Amino acid sequence: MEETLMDIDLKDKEEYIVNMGPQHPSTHGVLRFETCLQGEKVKYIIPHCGYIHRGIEKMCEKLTYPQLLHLTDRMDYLSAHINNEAVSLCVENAMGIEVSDRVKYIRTIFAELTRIASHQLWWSAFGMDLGALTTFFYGLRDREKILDIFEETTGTRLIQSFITPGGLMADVHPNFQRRIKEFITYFRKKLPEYDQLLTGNIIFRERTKGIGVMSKELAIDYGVTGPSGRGSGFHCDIRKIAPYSAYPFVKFNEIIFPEGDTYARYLVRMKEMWESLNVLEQLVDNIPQGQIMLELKAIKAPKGEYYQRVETARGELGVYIVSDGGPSPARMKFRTPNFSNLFIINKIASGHKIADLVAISGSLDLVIPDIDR
Amino acid sequence: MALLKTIKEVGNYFNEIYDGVASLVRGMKVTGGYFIKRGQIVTQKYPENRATLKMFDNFKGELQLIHDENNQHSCNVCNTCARKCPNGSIEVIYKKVEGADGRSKKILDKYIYHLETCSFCGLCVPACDEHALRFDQEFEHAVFDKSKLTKVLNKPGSTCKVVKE
Amino acid sequence: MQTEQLTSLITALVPDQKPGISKQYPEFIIPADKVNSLARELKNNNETLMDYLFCLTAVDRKDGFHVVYHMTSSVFRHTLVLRVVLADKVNPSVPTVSDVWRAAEWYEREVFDLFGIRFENHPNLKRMFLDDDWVGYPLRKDYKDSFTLER
Amino acid sequence: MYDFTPMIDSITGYLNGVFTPFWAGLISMVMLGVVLLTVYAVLGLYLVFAERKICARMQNRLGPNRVGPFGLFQTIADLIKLLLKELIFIKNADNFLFNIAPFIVIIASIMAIGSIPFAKGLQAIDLNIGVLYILAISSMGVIGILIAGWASNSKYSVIGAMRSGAQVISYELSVGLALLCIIVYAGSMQFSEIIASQEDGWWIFKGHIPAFIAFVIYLIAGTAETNRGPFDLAEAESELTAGFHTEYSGIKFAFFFLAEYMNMFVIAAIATTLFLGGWLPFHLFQWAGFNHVMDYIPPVFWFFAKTAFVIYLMMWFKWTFPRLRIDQLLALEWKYLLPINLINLILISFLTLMQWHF
Repeated sequence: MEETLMDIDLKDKEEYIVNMGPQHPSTHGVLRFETCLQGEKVKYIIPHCGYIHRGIEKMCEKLTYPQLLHLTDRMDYLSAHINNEAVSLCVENAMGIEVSDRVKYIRTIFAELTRIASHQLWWSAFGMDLGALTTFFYGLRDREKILDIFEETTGTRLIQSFITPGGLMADVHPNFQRRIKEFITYFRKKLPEYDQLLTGNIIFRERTKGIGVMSKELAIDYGVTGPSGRGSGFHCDIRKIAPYSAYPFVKFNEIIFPEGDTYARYLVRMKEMWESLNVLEQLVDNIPQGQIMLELKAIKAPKGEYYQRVETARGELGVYIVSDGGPSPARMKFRTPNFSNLFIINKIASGHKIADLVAISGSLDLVIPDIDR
Repeated sequence: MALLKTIKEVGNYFNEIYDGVASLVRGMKVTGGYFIKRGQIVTQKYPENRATLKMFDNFKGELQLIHDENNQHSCNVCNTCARKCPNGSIEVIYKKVEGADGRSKKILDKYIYHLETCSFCGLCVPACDEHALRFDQEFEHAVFDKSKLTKVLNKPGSTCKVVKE
Repeated sequence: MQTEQLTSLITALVPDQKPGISKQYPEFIIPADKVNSLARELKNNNETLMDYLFCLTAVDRKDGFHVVYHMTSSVFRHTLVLRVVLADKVNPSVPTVSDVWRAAEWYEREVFDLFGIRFENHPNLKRMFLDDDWVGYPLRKDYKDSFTLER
Repeated sequence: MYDFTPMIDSITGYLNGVFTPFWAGLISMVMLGVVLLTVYAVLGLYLVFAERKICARMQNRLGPNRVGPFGLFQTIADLIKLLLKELIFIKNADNFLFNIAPFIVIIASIMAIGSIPFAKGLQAIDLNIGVLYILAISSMGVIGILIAGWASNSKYSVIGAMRSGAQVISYELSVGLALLCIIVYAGSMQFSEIIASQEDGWWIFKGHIPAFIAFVIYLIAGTAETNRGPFDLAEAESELTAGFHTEYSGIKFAFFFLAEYMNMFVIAAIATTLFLGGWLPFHLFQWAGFNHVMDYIPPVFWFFAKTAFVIYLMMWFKWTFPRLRIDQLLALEWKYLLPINLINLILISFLTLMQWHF
């Protein structure tokens, strides 16, 4: 294809290649950008992944459905709850069971909390990518509140393995609702501070506006989803397209910005935090009573193939289960959002400066274990 | 007209500068505010606050075989926890002894827990019908020797509360 | 577009299609050599506009490798699954669709890496996660690793 | 009241009485060197400590608190650690240049300290072209940075060094022009005379708005010249890992680190001397009582308090703002600072000609 630079043999060319990664502060993990520079300008980028490939899909073939859940936590570790939910929904669909409304509400609350926590961490790291070091501490400070809510109920902070096929591992802690309400009021006060510190800042706006423009067509063609895709005007919110769990019961807006630049992707995430707070507010007081865990004899998906799409904090997560009817899947495929989001980077960052490459890769919000699986 | 345009452009130039400086000052107000305000520090002095540091009740520390005051646990060697474990972190080693009625029965010899492979998924605890397991509050897992992470959970000399027939 | 219309459309394009396995989405099993032309038609047809390929993967089944294409339209929101069965397990190959959807370029690389299915005319078919000198294709059922998972 | 001139004079007088002029000069030079180096090291270390504490407070943290009370000895412990660390020699690097670069950087900043007036008479050398000397010496540091980047045989280092070169050369202009404003007001380049001209009021107050603009521009350009704050493109850890000093380890890295902080001190000290009245106490109009109380506070304290204020401002910038991109950095200089500065200079010349300043 005419635009692909991947097949150029680089060895016999005098190119100024800089390896960003596998250990580099801006790649947030073990990812390598083979970056060809011309002065400060980036000519092209070849992403190399696989440094943290663990073969999760292969491992899943040997584990039962409840067991393999703990592996999904470790893909996109910032959306652990949502990954769990995806697998659980897929298995439940396969078995033809439906969980109680209480479970649905709690799952959605957890998912939205996860989304906020993920966006907070992204905001922190994005600020740091751009050189505003203080954002990192403010973001993590507020994320701590969410992690405390998680820890109180699930016992762990980052990778919870809390949502399982058939329901939840345990009921929520009595303090759960009170703490979430406290968090909502707390975070509503802190979010404008985020805007004052970074969003409005002239240096920040200059650094992000018009940088890394991704058109809607490009986003669809490359399969860029989540906030990155919505920043290009691509309506790809699975919560709206194919509502699951408690999303049919709540009112929320899909955040769309048509500009497609780094600033738009930034704004989508900032607005999504507000929107998630609204969703939480609608749900938290209305958790119905119900069964926490369905009494299932055995968790076995009947023979067949099942696909479940959910919206994680980074985009569309697809879980594809091929079952032979046994307790473990014959083939498990995770269509992870970061995998698709990564490869757009050569397209949108070529021709910009090195500093812009950092900003763009930060705005795509990549989580490397999710790419490699 | 041209003059007007020039004036407008010059005005824009200074407006831009003003906006930029104002946005910078807004940001500095946030950080400066935290610098001045008292009681904003969120970090803790960790080893000093060990005495007051309390984990949440549900906290998943290390796996623990519950022993009561008589040094009795309730593991009946059904091996469910070991089968549920996705990582093979639990090994239940039993020995056969002659019961009072002359029938041989299994009793727990060693309950081995590999902390180094445990992923804290929490499948083992609800799996136990005898409620013999729980997660304790221990969070200081670090050791200098990897072999220390393999733990024997039943205390020496402990006996089983319920004896499987 | 409804399932019936899709069925008739695909039947018109590929007469030897077979209905698929999954009940969740409309699914068609098509011969390998028709994949590229059918994909192009589905993407460019104004009634289907399947512009968003959200999943491309392979499955190792008894009757051969299945290459599964999940696609949807960002305009009409209808979803379609195409399936290609490659009976040749030793040297499986299928035409690429990466010239239709750019996203496929990396999905296909991943499938090549883990299943060893060759995608003809792919611009850059290389190992993606594993080393270039890795022997074998891990996601195949007959893959023997030097160590097995402890269970 | 707190005049150090007699003390210095008596020491030189004593030395001249005991030794021949050659030896007297040599001994006084050695004494000066020892004093300056000690001041340099202590100041540098405690600036690092101050920065860590200040940024910690801004970020809701405690900052260093382990070594000594409030972590006061933390940076000393760090220095000992850096002294004991291995010096890594790099294959295919230009070893001579690689080794000499940190010395160039640190010597430049030590030399700059020499002409800073800490109090009346407490100044190593009071050149009649003091401002020019400082400008010349402080821009020497960039040569060290360029050499370090070039000799490291690392791609990150080269990019960092080139950025630093472009940056310092551009911002030197604004620093010079901003200082020129005050030189025009004061009519002298000698630090002692500039301070003497502020006896009746600091230039930032009596120089009207142009002096304030010059001060702000000087602060921005000065921050840029020290490769700090939002202008730390030469180091830019999210882009270039550590920029020009990526390959340095141990004490050579410590030299770069110390020099950065001391450059910040030098910039702040010059700002203090030229704009904020140097070691002069704070006086308010005709309030004789108040002014008298202020006079009792020693000038060294005044000097360091004002310098600390400017340094605090620079740290505040660094921990609030995102980093600029290289083209924006240059655009800021050439499109905003330089034109404003030039207009400002004309204004000031006019004000001075008309004798409109107080």
